Amino acid sequence: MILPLDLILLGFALIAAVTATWVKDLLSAVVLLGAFSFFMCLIWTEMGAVDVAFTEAAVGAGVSTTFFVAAVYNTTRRTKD
Amino acid sequence: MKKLLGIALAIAALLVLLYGIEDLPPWGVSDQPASLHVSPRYIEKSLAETGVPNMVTAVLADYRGCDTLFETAVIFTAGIAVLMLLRRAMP
Amino acid sequence: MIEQFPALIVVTPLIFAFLVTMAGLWNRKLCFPLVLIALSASVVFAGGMLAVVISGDKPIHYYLGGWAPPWGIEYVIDHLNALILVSVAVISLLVAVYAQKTLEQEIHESKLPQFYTLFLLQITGLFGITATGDMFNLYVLLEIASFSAYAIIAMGERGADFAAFRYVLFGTIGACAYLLGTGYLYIITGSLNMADLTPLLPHLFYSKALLVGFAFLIVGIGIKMGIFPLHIWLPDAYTLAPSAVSALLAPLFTKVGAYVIIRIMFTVFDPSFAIKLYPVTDVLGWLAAIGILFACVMALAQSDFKRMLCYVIVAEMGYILIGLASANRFGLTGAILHIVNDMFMMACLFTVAGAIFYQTGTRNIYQFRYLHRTMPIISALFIVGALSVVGIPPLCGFFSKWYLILGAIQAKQWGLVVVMLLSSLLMAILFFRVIEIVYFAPPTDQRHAHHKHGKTGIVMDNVPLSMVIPMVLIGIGIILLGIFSGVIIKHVIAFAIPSM
Amino acid sequence: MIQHQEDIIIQTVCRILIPFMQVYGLYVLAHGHGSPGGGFQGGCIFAASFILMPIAFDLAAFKKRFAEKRIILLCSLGVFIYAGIGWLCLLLGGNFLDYGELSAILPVDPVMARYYGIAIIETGVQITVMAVMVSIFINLITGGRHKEETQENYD
Amino acid sequence: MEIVHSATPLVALIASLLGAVLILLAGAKRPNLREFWTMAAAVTQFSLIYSMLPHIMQGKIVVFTIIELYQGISLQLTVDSFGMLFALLASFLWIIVSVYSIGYMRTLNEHAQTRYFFCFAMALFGAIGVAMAGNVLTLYMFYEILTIATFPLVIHKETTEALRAGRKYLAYLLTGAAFVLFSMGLTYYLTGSLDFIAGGFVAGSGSQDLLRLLFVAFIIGFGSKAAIMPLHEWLPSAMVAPTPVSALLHAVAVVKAGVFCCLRVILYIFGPELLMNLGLWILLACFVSITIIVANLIALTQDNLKKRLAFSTINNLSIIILGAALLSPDGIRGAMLHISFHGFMKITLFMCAGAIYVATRKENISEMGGIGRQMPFTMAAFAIGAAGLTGIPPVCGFISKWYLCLGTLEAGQIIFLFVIIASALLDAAYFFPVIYNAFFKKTAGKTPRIKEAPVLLVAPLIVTTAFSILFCMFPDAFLHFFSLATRSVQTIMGVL
Amino acid sequence: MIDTLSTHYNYWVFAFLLVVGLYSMMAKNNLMKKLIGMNIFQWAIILYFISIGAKRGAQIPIVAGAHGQGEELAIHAAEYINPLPHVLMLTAIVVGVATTGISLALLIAIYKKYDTIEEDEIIQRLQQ
Repeated sequence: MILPLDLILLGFALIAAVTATWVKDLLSAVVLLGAFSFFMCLIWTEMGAVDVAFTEAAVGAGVSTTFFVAAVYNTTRRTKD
Repeated sequence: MKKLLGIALAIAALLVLLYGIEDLPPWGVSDQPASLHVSPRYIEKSLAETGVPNMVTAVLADYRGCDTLFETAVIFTAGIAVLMLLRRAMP
Repeated sequence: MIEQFPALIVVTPLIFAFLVTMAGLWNRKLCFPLVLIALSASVVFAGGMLAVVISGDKPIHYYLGGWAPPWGIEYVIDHLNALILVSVAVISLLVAVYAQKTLEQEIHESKLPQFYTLFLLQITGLFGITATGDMFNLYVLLEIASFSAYAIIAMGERGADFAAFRYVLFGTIGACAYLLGTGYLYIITGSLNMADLTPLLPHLFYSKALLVGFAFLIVGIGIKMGIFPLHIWLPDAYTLAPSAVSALLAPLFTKVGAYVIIRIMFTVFDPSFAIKLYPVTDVLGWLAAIGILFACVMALAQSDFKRMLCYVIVAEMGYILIGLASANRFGLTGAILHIVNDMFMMACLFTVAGAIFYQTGTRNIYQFRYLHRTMPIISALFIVGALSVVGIPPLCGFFSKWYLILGAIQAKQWGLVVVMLLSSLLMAILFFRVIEIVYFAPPTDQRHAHHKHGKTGIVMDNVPLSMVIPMVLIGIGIILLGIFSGVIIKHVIAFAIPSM
Repeated sequence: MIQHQEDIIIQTVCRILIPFMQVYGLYVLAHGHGSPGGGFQGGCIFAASFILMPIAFDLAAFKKRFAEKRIILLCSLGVFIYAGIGWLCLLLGGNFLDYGELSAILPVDPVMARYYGIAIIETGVQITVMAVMVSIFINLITGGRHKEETQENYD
Repeated sequence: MEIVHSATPLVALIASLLGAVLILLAGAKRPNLREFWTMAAAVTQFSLIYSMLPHIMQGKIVVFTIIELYQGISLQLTVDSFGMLFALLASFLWIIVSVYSIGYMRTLNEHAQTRYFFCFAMALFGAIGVAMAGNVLTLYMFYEILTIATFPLVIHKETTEALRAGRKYLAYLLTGAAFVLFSMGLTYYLTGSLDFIAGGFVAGSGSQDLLRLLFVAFIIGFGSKAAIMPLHEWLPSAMVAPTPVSALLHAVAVVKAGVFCCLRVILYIFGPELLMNLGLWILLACFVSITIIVANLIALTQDNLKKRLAFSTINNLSIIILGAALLSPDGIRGAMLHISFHGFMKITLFMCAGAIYVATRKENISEMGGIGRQMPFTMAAFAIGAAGLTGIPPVCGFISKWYLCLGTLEAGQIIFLFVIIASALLDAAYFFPVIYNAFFKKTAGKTPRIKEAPVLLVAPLIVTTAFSILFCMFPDAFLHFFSLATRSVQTIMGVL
Repeated sequence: MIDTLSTHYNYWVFAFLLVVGLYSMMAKNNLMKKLIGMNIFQWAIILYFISIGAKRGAQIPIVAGAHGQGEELAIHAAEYINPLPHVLMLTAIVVGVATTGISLALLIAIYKKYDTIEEDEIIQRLQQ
């Protein structure tokens, strides 16, 4: 647990989360969500929760993002907000 | 309207959360209740009691095996649900 | 064997859910018998546990995996949840029998195995929520129940998928809020077991974190059970769902949520926390009061029968909260009794709605004119259910209302008393409006025709017996629950109430 | 998706990658006892390998191996293994999921019986997770419009 | 007081419930069987209740606990002398009204007769239950059953007007029931008991103001059924119902049950002593006095015979409550006697109105010129009944009014004596034109031809007329109303 | 409240993440955005739980090199990170993915039926 690393990762995660809800392109939003998941994964590794981080990498950042992409593929990329 | 409601709700939730933060144990200390009450047994005994060095696996699959069973059932539910929702009716 | 019942009652429907899936791949006709077997077994298990609990006067503890709490997960069956389990088991069995025919009409045949699987998983979740003694385990089971609910609700008519989507959003907020509340309890106590938390919490009653955690727990469960300001998802979801689904979910899911609130407020937390330390019960009481009036008025504005009933559910939830708000023996007796009674009443009304839809294809109450000519039994059952909700003795709805009023009087909450009385009048208006149409509003073209032939034979319902019989049983249940409410209170509820 | 597009690079990479991913998935499962990993993670990796198949080749090729019925069967089989072990423990006289009781049928002491019990249920979890993830993905990516080879004339 | 534990009250109750079920099963296809069940249930019920009379006359009470509900609450049937009085009245008149309704419904070839007879039996189930209820909860239960069972009878015609009347009926009665529910809860909270005790049981259990509130809530609750003045609106509207129903509503079941409940509240929950201390009786007495006078004045203006009778009913019910509110032994006795005697007389009048309607389809008094010569028996009975209500001997109304007057003197409240006398004069004022019209006014045109209603309609009203006269000569004959009332007064006041 | 910032900063981040998720679930009009908000919401809670388990200077909860050795090793609770929150969150993550799966399936079903995933347009089309 290193404070600067903590802060940087948490900050990145926060930024990723906010931008994911912000951007108008859904595919970008989904990818940003994947990035958010990935930062979370790093944070947890850094906190010592290796199992959770592993799961997060496989499930959250991997499968979940795939699902989202699949859904965007099947619906639309455009959004008003 | 919806935005205003969302903002109001979000601010309310934020205030409630921040109000509660004060009384949480500081991050990373090892003598917080969460680390003292139940978990020591998992850490100290799980290897002896289950033979599994990875405590998370031991707790996940054995001590709290019931959770995991239902969690698997949750996945199963999701699978069946998606199948039922999206699959068009077969003749 | 009987000591294994707490696990069996949860696991049997689960295992049968997988069996149904597998059997469905092979032969779809096998699914329904399997569901019946699983649910009958559950009724036996639940009844057995209730008998044991009543005769033994102490709760059954069951350690899953053989690990003692607080390390392992524990199922505790005491008077309170044994009663709820029995009601859930009985209602779900009856609704399952009832559901068979409506499903044939409303759901494509190829989806039936999956549907039955989710149906069983739903019931697994409800049993588990009721039986478990572990906060986190409750979350997981809540999610099973919710997931299956999302999916089977979405199988309904036009708009059901969107209603289900909103339900997913709200349900996830609810479940996550519950999880967060559990997290707050965990971080300051280090335990997840309900029985273990009980002695740990009173030292921390002044902790802000505990208060926040409690708030999240209540909000989370409140969303799932649809108490007043958090009920927004409920009317759409339950109205548009297939008849069988609303007949299962509407009586059971919300009431199980009410059970969880009672469990958390009065077993996990000391009653003094929510009553004396913080005015939680008062706040809930006023929410309930506003909610009841709001729901009654909204129900009056509906012409869709099922949507009207959905608002009635919101009002009934308000009654249960009033019981909690009065926070004395009477109030809690009323609340617990009302959980059981309301399961039967709502099951009755929603099955009636389904049966009417099955035969006539409409849910608009203004098209129910003179329905009793073509559906005499169903109409009679509707009368039973409706009068019970209005609170006419000796039907069961009256007795719970009576204890709730006693509780509110004892707590000197005159406002709540007035609201309860007023709402029962509103309910009367609500239901007599429909009764009038069903019984006394002949279709205009027939008005003179039947006057001439006073002895026209009655056409019996076209609803198949497999639907009518469970409905009749539920109706009889309403009457019996009313007459024997004293027995239930004396032998079960009296022990289920925490000492104040 | 999934139009049949011949892309030699992707196909080749996938052909090489898929077996390794599957081995890795099994490794994660088997090593879950001593290092991070277990049924969920292994299952997801396994699922990822299968998800690559329809992406790189086409759905029909994938369907040949994984008919929908088979996937459903695997879904329920995994949980069934899990719950079945629980039942087995129950039948052997212990509580539900009390793997220690497995020592009655396995030639080991109760502690090691728990060890193996965990291994078995993790396998079950892996099967379910793998099958469900694949099934969800297939349904999401096609919007439920994929064909079964047994019903070519339909649709 | 000696207690006899016996299941007879329950069996008597179940007789009508079972009757209702059998009526339903017989259905529209077998009208004879259906009406046989009606009669059988009525006769069985009456004989079972009558069989308990000896116990009551010996000063015992018959008790049967159906089921224990909670500490101090049970569903309990208790037959004491007052309850017996009402139960006898209701079950006896049910037999007569049954005969009458069979004639009425068949002659008019009404629709939905099965529902009619079913609800009739259910209403009697409720009414007898009210009579035999041993505590407030049981009373409330049967009270609600009575309300609900009467609703389909009120809107039997299914016309818009009938539906509106039915809504009004429910609105008033269910609101009243809500008040009762509230006061019942309060009573239980204050005393921990709900059992009726002669002379009251709530004394000293709460502050005076709380008890006043309780009393007012009770009276508003039951008063809605007893049609005390601001709450009477539903009753005239409910006249759209078929005449036997109106007879049942006004003479026996519904409004009498309301009055019966009011008396239960006054005498068996609060008790004369407490009410005297609270000073509420005078308020109640003033209220009902206003009702008496105003109802009579309104009755004068009504042209519809049934509506006129309805306002007469409102007046008489209030007289009964006035008698009880005076809290003097004779007043109470008069009130109790008036419950039963008014029942006999008013049912006669309603059956006359029904018979006229069946024979001539006339409902308005102004159209009834010369009808007395067409229907001599009917109108003679009407005249006797009207005379009785006015208080002219030798009809039984005289006896009850006599005791009521004695009661006012006993209580030292001369003003209420004038109220009663004034009401009698007004009674005469609105009944006399009817009789005059019927016998002495010429019909326009044709010579009158004797055309009585069918015998099934006329016979019952002659029987009740005969009883009305009999009870004046021998107030204690056959049904022993006089001794029952006397005994009730004894148990309540301890003196005579 | 502010003085807790140095010792509780990850809880602060958790609170903000949660609120971002909540806001986006409530206020966004696009259903996909709502789902993204839902994911953030869930992941914030997971962050909170993992933070509970963290211990400064402790090892990850795996006994190194202990395969099959059993009881000889003396293990002290303070040396290892609390594994329980990790277990809970493994479950929660999987539940989260399952939620995502179901809601995306619903989303696609909705898109197929109404040809849009904007909430107001769907409501409009439902009312037609």
